[in-house]
Amino acid sequence: MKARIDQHPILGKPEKGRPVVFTYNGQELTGYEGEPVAAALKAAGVMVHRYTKKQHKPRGIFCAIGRCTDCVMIVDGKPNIRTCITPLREGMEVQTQYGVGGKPFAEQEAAERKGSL
Amino acid sequence: MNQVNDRSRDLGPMVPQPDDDRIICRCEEITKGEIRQAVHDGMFTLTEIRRYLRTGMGLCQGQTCAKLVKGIVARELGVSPAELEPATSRAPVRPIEMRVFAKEGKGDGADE
Amino acid sequence: MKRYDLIVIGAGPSGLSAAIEAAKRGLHVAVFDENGKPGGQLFKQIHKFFGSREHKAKLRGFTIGRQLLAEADAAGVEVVLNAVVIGLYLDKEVVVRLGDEIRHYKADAIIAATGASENMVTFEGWTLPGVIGAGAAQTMMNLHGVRPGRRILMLGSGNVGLVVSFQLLQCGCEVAALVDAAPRIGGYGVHAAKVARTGVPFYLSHTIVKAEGEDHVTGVTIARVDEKFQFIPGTEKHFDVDTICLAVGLSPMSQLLKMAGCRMEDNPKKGGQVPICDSYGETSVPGIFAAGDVSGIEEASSAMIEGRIAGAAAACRLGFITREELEEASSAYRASLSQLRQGMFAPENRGKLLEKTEEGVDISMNLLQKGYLLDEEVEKYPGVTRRKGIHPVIECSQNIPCNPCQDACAKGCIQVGKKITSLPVVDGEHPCIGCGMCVASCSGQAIFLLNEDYDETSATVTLPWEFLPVPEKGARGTALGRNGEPVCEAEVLEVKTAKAFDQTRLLTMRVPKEYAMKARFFRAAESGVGA
Amino acid sequence: MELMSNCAEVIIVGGGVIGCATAYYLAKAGTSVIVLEGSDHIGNGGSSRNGGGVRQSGRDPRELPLAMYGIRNLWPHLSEELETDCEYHQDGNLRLGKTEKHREILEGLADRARACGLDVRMIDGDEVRRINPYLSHEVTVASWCPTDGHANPLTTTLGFYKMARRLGARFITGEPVQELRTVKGKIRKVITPNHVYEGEQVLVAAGLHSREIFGTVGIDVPMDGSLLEALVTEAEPPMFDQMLGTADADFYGHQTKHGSFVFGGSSGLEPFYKDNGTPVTSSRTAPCICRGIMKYFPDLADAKIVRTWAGWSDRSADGVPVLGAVDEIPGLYAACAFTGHGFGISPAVGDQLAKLIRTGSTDVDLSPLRYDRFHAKI
Repeated sequence: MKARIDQHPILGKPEKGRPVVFTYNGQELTGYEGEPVAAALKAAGVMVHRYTKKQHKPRGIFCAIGRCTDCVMIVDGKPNIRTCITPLREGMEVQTQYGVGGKPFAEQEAAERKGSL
Repeated sequence: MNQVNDRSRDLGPMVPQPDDDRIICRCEEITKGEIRQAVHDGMFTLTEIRRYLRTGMGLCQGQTCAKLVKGIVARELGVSPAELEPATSRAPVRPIEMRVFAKEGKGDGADE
Repeated sequence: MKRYDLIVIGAGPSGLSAAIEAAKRGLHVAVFDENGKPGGQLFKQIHKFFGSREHKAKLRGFTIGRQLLAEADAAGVEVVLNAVVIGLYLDKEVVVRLGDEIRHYKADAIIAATGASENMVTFEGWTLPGVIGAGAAQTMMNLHGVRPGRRILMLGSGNVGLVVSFQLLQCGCEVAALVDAAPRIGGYGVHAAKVARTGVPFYLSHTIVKAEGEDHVTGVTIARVDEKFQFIPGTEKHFDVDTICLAVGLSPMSQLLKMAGCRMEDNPKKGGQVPICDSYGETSVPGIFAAGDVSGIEEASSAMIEGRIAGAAAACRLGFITREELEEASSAYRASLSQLRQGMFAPENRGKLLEKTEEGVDISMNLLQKGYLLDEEVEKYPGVTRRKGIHPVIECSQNIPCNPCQDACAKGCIQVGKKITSLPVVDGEHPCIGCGMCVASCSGQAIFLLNEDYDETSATVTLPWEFLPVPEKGARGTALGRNGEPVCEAEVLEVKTAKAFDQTRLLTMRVPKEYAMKARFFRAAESGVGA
Repeated sequence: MELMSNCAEVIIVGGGVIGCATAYYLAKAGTSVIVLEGSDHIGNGGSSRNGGGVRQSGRDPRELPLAMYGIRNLWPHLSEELETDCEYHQDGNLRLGKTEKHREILEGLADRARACGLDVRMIDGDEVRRINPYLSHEVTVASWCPTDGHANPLTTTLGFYKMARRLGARFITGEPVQELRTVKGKIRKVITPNHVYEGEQVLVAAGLHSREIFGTVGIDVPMDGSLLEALVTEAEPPMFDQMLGTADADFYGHQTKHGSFVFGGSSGLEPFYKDNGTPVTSSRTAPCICRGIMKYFPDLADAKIVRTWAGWSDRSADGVPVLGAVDEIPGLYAACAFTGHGFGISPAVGDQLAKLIRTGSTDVDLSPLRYDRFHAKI
């Protein structure tokens, strides 16, 4: 079963913007312009949006309306972007967020160790 | 408001529970056990819990966990959740970038 | 500073209704909504609404949303989208984020119609990706055209849980089970029945032990709970699911009102922290009103009326109408509102176990526990009768405020009467012409057309169909009972569509005569729904 | 429930950081204490609404010794002592300037502080940016005090409370004190709408309310209120550890351990703000603070504000607190009028007041902060 609904018994064919290409952790994906980044990621099968700061646990879409802020990611270099209410644009760079950073924790820790030397 | 609240009230010992390690505040990753311990440390109001532990102080400002925290604190204190005053609501009710907050538009018409 | 007569916060059902009512009376009104689309939750509501004609019953939520928007437009309401109200300050000042700046506005009256937010429950693994709110599921599937998952477990049997489960089925997801810690289903029995007949099992007095999976949900374990909601060891059941959907109630989103200094109360009957309001929705701060879920959780139909009352009251406060005109308008709205607040699901009956309907018929405990009426009890209800030729069978067994079936029958064959919570009665005196309007207009999908004398050996059952694919005429498959279990073979004779049916198709299947009162759903030989 | 006595050796009026700290040091020394807090929450006034500076530089020489005493003797081990992470960082304070006028202000402050023995020096823009590379090139001068820092006022206040409570100090919230009364010429009774408490000594540390409470025994402390505001951002990656302020007092603040930035500032209209019964923010102040911050930290433009708040500051007539014994009424002590900079010195105030109450003497000379120091100008 695909994640995208092509035809709905009540709503018919979903209205979508034009297809656009964006990147997710450097990998090219296609979504529709104007739909939430989170919807495009969900359609592409991406479940994990970020790993938490303290416990390094995965998080994804939870409320989908911009309240819970669980789905935040790094978008175009900026952390803590609520992907469920951020419209997708051509060429957007979307990255998994680790704590508040864009690099996996091991790399962040290595960089910190280097910095403190 | 302004209910006399004696903080030396005996709550009995803090008895560990099997789900004490469960995350309650998703933003700040605060567990049920931490909340329960805070009550035993004297934090009897939701405002104090919030200031002491940061529950509800993260990105979502408690929109997800407020009711859950309230339930846990009420149980620990042995009162009804309705007796606990929720923490104050403050602007901005949605996170807002500094550059946006800093820019005050003319405000002479919403559609311009 | 830009000043309006009235600023409404939230363009959902109550906010739009309030704005319309005020603007019609000459107020200069702006509605601010943080979303890119107006209508609040209405555009996610793809089911037909309950109530009567004046409550916009039998219209789908999104249709009501479109009507309200058109009405607002005609009344001259300024609806401003992507307008995030970030604060409600002293002296009725509203600060709004618009694009990359903020704006300060003042108004002589403010109506907060900010709606509700979802409650959550915790269990082991509840933070895993794949555990989502029911609202999130609705948003993804009905607004963004993306399925929330493949196989889903729903927690919560209130109307939201039931309606969203059905919507998940409609968009092609599988619902593995519907679970609730309460011993009885919280929502309307008809909503439960339409889910149950597709084969979704209900587990009442059960709740989630844990969500399983490393990086995202791969399964879930539930277990039975005792009266104190403690797990009973040994009752665990596992389901392979990729999504767990939480529908455990709503809380008023009243932060702005609290910030504005309105007196608040914690009222469990209203779902949480609400402003203390008078009967027009005015809070303790003169000129600040609340309408809809923010002042107490109810259905959208009630929210619309509360909005109308608050809008008229704001008009009166600002001198656009007289007190008498307000009384006249609001007394009609109050009457309409009190109709919606009657019946088994009335606020005062919340949490009560009612054993009899208003008519004195036993309420089905099986419906409350399993989601469907038993074959042997269905004929107790006044809408279920047997007679020669084609006739409606109305499996409506609870007093809920709803009467479109009565309006739908041009022949007067269906009677609800003056009290809209009464169970519909099928009147044998009047002929049924088999038009199917009642089937399509029943918001609870509880009406079937039966012809028990189709031929020597078979009967026909006509049922509402809102799934894809639509079975072809001549398709063969299995008829399912109210509990979703196969009961007999079935053949599709006809699938009717009509504009008046509003996207509901009428599927007529032929079944052996003896199953006419049992067969309530169709599963094509190779199909998905209910599989 | 067991009825507890309403008598103690010391009654403290006000459950803010000053009241909690004093209660802690008293309880630690074995003195019995009752703390009465008028609001529903411990630390509900300025204690939970300030910017968290633990600073010596920029202080008036009259209170500087107290600040230096605390930083030398108390702050370094406070987290351990209170079994609470007070998030104390001693990474210096930069007081920033952009103009010649700013330089003059900063030099004046630095000279006075050096005269009291504090290590604080003037540095140029380049050195400022070596210390904090995120500061904009508009910054051309700063004073630098390496021994200053910041801490978390919320956890510090509640940490003092937690430990004082654990040591037996009795705290009661929702008990607004209406009146003090003397018995036979000595302070004795503390009256609330619900109860009468009795103590041999009474400390009034009730912020702005102190004035009306002192008024009931005929003492006046000249002060007024100013509604100050602060804001906090979402958590950001770690950027810098210093406490910051400006010559112009546009804003002050720091990055917390949690990653969020806490900044305070002013719009200039503070003395004229009103509230609706609880301190509320003005719609004009936070935008103004944001503009101030962005001039110094262009990189923070995208940081999201998650919360703003306001708090009444108890401003004294001459800008420094009123501390010590109220000689006219034996047994009565004052700790109020902190004028928006009480948090950093709160452990020292608590420690010294406890000593004063118990022994009659202090390590730091509190006499410049006496309650009766205010005189007409001619």
